[in-house]
Amino acid sequence: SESDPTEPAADATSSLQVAYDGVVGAPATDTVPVTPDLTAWIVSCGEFSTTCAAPSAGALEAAGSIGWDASVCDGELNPDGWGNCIRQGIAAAADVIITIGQDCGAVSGALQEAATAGITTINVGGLDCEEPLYSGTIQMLDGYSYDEYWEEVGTLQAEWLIGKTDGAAKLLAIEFNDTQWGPLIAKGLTDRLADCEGCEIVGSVQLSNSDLATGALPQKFSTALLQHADANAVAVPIDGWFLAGLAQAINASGRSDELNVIGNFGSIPNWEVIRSNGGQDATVASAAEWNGWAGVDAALRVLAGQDLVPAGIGLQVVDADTNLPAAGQPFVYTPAIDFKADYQAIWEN
Amino acid sequence: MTTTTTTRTTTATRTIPVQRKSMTVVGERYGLLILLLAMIAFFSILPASSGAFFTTANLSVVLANQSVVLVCAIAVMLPLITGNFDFSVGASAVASAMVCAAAQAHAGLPVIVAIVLAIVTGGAIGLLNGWLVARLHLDAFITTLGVATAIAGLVQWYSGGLPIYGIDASMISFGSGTFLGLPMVVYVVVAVALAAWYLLSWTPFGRRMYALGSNRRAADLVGIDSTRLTFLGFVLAGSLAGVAGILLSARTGGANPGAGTELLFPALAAVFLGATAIRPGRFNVPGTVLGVLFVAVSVSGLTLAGAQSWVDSVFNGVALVLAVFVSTHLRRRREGRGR
Amino acid sequence: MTTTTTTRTTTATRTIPVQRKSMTVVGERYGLLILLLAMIAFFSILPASSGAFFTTANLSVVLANQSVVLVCAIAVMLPLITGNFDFSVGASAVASAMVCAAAQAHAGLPVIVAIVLAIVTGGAIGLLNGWLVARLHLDAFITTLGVATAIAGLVQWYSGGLPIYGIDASMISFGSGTFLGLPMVVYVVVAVALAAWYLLSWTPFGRRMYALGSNRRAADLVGIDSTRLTFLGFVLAGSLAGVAGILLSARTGGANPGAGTELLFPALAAVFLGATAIRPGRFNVPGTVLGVLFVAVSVSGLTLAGAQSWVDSVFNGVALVLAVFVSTHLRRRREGRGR
Amino acid sequence: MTTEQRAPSPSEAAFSATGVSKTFGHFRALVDAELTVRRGTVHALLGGNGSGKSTFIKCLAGVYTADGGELRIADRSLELGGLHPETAHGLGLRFVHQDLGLFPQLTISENIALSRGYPTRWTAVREKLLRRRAQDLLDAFEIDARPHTRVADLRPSQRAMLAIARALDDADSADSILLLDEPTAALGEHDAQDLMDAVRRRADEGQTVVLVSHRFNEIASVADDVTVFRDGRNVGSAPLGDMPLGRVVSLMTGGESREMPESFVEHAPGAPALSVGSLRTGSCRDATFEVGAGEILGFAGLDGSGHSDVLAGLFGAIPSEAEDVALGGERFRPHSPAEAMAAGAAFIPQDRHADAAFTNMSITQNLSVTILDRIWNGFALSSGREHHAAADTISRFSIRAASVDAPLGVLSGGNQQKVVLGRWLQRSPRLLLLVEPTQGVDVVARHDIYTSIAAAARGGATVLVASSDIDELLAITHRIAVFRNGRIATFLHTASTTRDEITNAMLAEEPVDA
Ligand SMILES: Nc1ncnc2c1ncn2[C@@H]1O[C@H](COP(=O)(O)OP(=O)(O)OP(=O)(O)O)[C@@H](O)[C@H]1O
Ligand SMILES: Nc1ncnc2c1ncn2[C@@H]1O[C@H](COP(=O)(O)OP(=O)(O)OP(=O)(O)O)[C@@H](O)[C@H]1O
Ligand SMILES: [Mg+2]
Ligand SMILES: [Mg+2]
Repeated sequence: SESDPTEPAADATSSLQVAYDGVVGAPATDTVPVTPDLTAWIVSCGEFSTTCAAPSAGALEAAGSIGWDASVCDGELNPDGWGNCIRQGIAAAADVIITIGQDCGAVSGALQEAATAGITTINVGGLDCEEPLYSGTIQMLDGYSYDEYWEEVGTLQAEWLIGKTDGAAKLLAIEFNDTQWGPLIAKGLTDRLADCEGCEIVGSVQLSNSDLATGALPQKFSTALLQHADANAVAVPIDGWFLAGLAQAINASGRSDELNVIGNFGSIPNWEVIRSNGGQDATVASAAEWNGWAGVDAALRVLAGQDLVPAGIGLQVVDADTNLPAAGQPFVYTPAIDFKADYQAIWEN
Repeated sequence: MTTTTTTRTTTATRTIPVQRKSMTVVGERYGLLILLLAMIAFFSILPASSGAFFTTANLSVVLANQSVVLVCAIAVMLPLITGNFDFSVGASAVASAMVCAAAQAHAGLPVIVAIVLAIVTGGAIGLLNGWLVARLHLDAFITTLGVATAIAGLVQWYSGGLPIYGIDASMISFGSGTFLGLPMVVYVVVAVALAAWYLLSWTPFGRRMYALGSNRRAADLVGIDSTRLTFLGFVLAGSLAGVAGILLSARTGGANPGAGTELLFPALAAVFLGATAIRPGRFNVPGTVLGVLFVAVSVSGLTLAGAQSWVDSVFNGVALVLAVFVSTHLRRRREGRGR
Repeated sequence: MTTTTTTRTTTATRTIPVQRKSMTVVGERYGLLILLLAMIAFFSILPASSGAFFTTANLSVVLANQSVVLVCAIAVMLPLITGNFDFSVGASAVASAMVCAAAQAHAGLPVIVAIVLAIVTGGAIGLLNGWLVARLHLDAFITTLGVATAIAGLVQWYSGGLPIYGIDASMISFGSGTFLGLPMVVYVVVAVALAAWYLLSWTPFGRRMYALGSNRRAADLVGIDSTRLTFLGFVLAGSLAGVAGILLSARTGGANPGAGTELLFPALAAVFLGATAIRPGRFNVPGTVLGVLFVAVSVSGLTLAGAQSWVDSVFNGVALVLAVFVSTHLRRRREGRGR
Repeated sequence: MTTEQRAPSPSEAAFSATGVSKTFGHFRALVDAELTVRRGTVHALLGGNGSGKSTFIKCLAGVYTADGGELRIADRSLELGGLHPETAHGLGLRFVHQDLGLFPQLTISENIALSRGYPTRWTAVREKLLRRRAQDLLDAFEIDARPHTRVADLRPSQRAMLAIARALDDADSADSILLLDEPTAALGEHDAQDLMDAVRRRADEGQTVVLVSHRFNEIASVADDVTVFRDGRNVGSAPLGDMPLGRVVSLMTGGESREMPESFVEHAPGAPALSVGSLRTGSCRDATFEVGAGEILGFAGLDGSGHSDVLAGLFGAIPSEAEDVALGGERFRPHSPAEAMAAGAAFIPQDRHADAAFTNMSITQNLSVTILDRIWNGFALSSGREHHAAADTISRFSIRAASVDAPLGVLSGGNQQKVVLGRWLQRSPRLLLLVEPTQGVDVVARHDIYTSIAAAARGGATVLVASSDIDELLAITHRIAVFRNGRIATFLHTASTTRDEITNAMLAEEPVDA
């Protein structure tokens, strides 16, 4: 089920449908032999962050399922930590190192050491360097480059906002430039809104990781909401921010009902925020664990000398009425995809 | 005899600090306040921000968002007054928030119980610190750093890195609601600040804490029970961290795992900044409040002015140094620069 | 006269130290070392980690991974000895790394120039701190906190929050290469540590710094130029932060923006932990090295043992407190309870 | 004031402490020390530096927890090990410790309240009442300062008076017991005498006083009984009458007695070496004088008359102006102590604890800090040289300590003073500036110190001594410059002058210009 970048929908209702359908894929179908008894070293970008921890957990599970000896190293949300973890993996004589959510540029030194040590390195959810240092980098979805994939996130956010506002979205834009993909989401979002004549961007506020570190994040956001009283739409790049105070900031503004708020990633705790109308109304969800499984699959193919195949990890918008998983459950697409079973089917040992 | 008395009077004039209520003294004490007002004036005039800045709505935003930091600042101040760092305040606040949220979301306990548990958690951490530092005489800096690290670990263990959501609706609305036009949390903070201010400035207990901090040797010699005061300092700090945790959980509608540095640093900055104002040279509550507001107002103003996020780091940094410079310089002007 | 001689001889005998090398003294000085060795033994035996732990490969990793923190620790130690906090060391290191990387990746300057620029950057920040604290007599804690905040802002501004990469290959290979089985960076760190140790323990300069930290007024009256020493302390700290920045950029193969707290805190912990060992009661280089290794080894061992990340937070926290307890307790055993 | 005119004191004991022991690590500061004091008497506690007097008193105060010992007081008997400061206070014990227990950064009224308790309404401190009480106290003891003055702004003598006043005024009940640890060390003759009179008066009113002092003539003027400590033991108690100075000294030293010579200076001063032209500094408004090489010039004066600021000013420790000052021919106007040292000057400040002691550094390092250049062997600080130099000084001044590497802070007051002196004398300076050089030093050690000062002078050094102890000035100077209101009132030749002449010169009536 390969789908190309979404066509702008005709009207509001179809916009919503486009958002809910999203873009979906499926794990590859061609088999790959399992190289047995390897040690896998999984470098999480930071166990304190769901978006890092969940894929890492997936990778750990996947590696375990094929009898690999795998362990997770906590990169502690800072690139020096990532580098240290990779090197620790080299010292542990790992055969495979899977990095979750780390751009090559931030760890190039360590990656080169891994390369020299002849270790298979797999890049999940990150960007490789111009002259690639990874043995393999996951492509999320067939037909989508790194840029296109993240822009698609923005596009889907836009579709949902347009649908919810009947084509009259007045967006308070959030600039998040601390990652490669932040600006890409923004691009997808603004490009799509540009095609919607009733829509406009009424203001913007820049939020950064340092704001999270200094605790200024909620205040800045509240202030921006205050300043742009006419905004009726907000798109947030990271679901985690809602529980760092954004959700309550929206409640405190007293405009939770007129504001249409959509996030990104679909982290498990956010289901309840959405269900309880706690400030966040929707999110662009994807299966986090899938990233981990895809990482292991990629590793197997590299070891078997095969070409990598797209992981097929799709994106769908979740809100209180549609696609919302049960409390505490990871996101499964509609129609549901049992990627774990699919992978185990094609991993032959 | 007469001569001695005359010499004495001459010395007396020497020993009485010169013209105490002079402009410089005012400047020295209220320099930070003046800077704050100047900044408020600036942002109220600046076209980019003037619209929304000087409104009660914005005031509420500023106050409400600083509530947690302010309570943490007061918490961290108490051990500092007795001469001990407490690096665990941030972590304790996060841990308490976790307990508070988990008690409701996971254990389904009533709000009041959750609140009590949160304060107990903070208090217990305070007891631990106090025991290690006051009774076992371990170095406060490294000890509390160790405790903070351990707590962060436990938080991560319990939460598995996942935020907790789903606390009682009443608490959520308390965190986001207003009363008489001001956010409800602000009333809690004001109460805490007033209590701390009274305790420190008006009771013998507070005076003894300052004395202990200013000279431990002398404190021992005049029979001040320094062990007890140090211990209490930490316990109070822990309990206040618990209160901060409750506010935090109410403000976030749950609890977010983390090491709490995002609370500790602003708090420390505010406390030290505050020590340059009102009662220059000693940690004091009004100064700390000013310190917190000083940073908060600049963030608010700059955001309204649409400044990039790096700007307020630079702005804050420079402002900190400037504030210290003003009060220090004025104090030296008054005392006369003796070597 | 005879009596005087008798008293003299008696005092002479009395002043001959009573069993100085007693077990407790050894334990007090080398308690941390012993704990470290114990931990190494533990992980070498523990089945889960024994395989990879006690290998030169792992040794190299532990040492190399700590190189930056260790240099930062020594940097932060120098002002501390003169009685001043320097919170800007972490931020300076990051800034220097940025300069070093940008000079090569953006400006295309040769490596050596980039290195010089990085050290100059750190040194300049040190000069600024020194000028503010030593000459203008501003409170070191809040001043350096301000400077650190401002620097972090500038880093954010220049980098736009994104890492810089594409530094010269020679530097990358220096960062990851080994020489005689040890990572090259380690040799730099050893050199820095030895230099600092010599300077502090074996030269009048170092002795005067300790004296200054012990009693500033007394230092003035024995002809120690306290302003100059304080100033130099900060400048040295800044320059060392520059060195740390170079190592950092060599290790990461570029530079990552940030506030540098992930460097500052381990460094501070190591310094204060180190002050409980070797020369108990004062900041010292060997102790600091031990402090850094102590934490590093535990992290390495636990990760190899496949422990979840929360475990090593908890383990570290407890280990810190334990280490302080051991040396403090032993010291009090020897000197007797001060009261 | 001699023994006759005293009321015969009742003989039952006000308190008695027995078997008091205190060990600091391996160092035994007190070994079964015991002390029994008769009610309504002044009991002098004497002993060499480091003999355990202060430790003993701190154990009674509950500041140190004694390893063992029993305190029998008012027909109660307590285990000293568990004694709490509150308990001691409750028993009516009042203390002035050797290092006064003042908070320099805090105001006078705070300092008073911190030891005596705050007046409160509900839980709040009654600020006005607090200030008024403080003012009354200051007036009562003729201390010229205001309640809101920071103690740091007081002169050393004023600080001592404040600490004493605090304790005395707190000792309100008739049977309270005062323990004063070297209260007069920082006081001028005048204040010291006032204090002794006050002590005597209280004893006659029935209170009990334990007085530690190294000034024997002071003891002789008030004490009823005398106890001597040596090496942490009580080596003798007797009524004053049976304890002449000679006996005390021999008990202190454990050797046979040795009396103080009339004067320590036999040699004649040489050619003029230091000439000072109208120097103004601190509270000294004008000082003009010439001193010869090898001459020892004494500075006497009331508190605040500036006699000690002259020395600080000359050393460049405090700002000063002067027409011209020359040392050994060339101009001598140091802007910093470093410059002064380079020119061969040495300075011992008045406030040892604040201005001279590196309390957390070892004795060795405290000594070597002035001779680092000598210890430097071109490559490193030679610990061999360092310890050798230290050992010399330690035995030369018989400094008593557990170990040469013990922190200075744990030394007894007098021993700390000896370290500070040794620090400078080992440089064999050509200009010695000494303020209260022997404060808190025992008679034996003082003998040694006077000898070495005289020796330094004989060796050609010019010595200026500012002291509030007139006997000291008489013992070691050639001439004495008496200060009045910041000016030198007169020069007196030591050989030909008397105590009274000096005192009169200090106190002489004179219209004070505003
Ligand atoms: N806290 C301490 N730790 C270690 N040793 C100590 C401590 N306090 C005192 N001492 C030692 O105990 C001995 C007695 O000290 P103490 O102060 O009682 O002597 P002192 O009789 O008061 O002498 P001085 O007349 O000089 O005041 C000294 O040798 C001192 O070094
Ligand atoms: N550098 C200085 N800066 C400010 N005030 C000073 C300085 N030096 C001395 N004083 C003040 O001058 C006053 C007189 O002190 P000074 O030492 O001159 O009196 P003194 O007669 O020498 O004292 P004593 O008789 O006790 O030795 C004191 O109040 C002191 O605080
Ligand atoms: Mg809504
Ligand atoms: Mg004593």
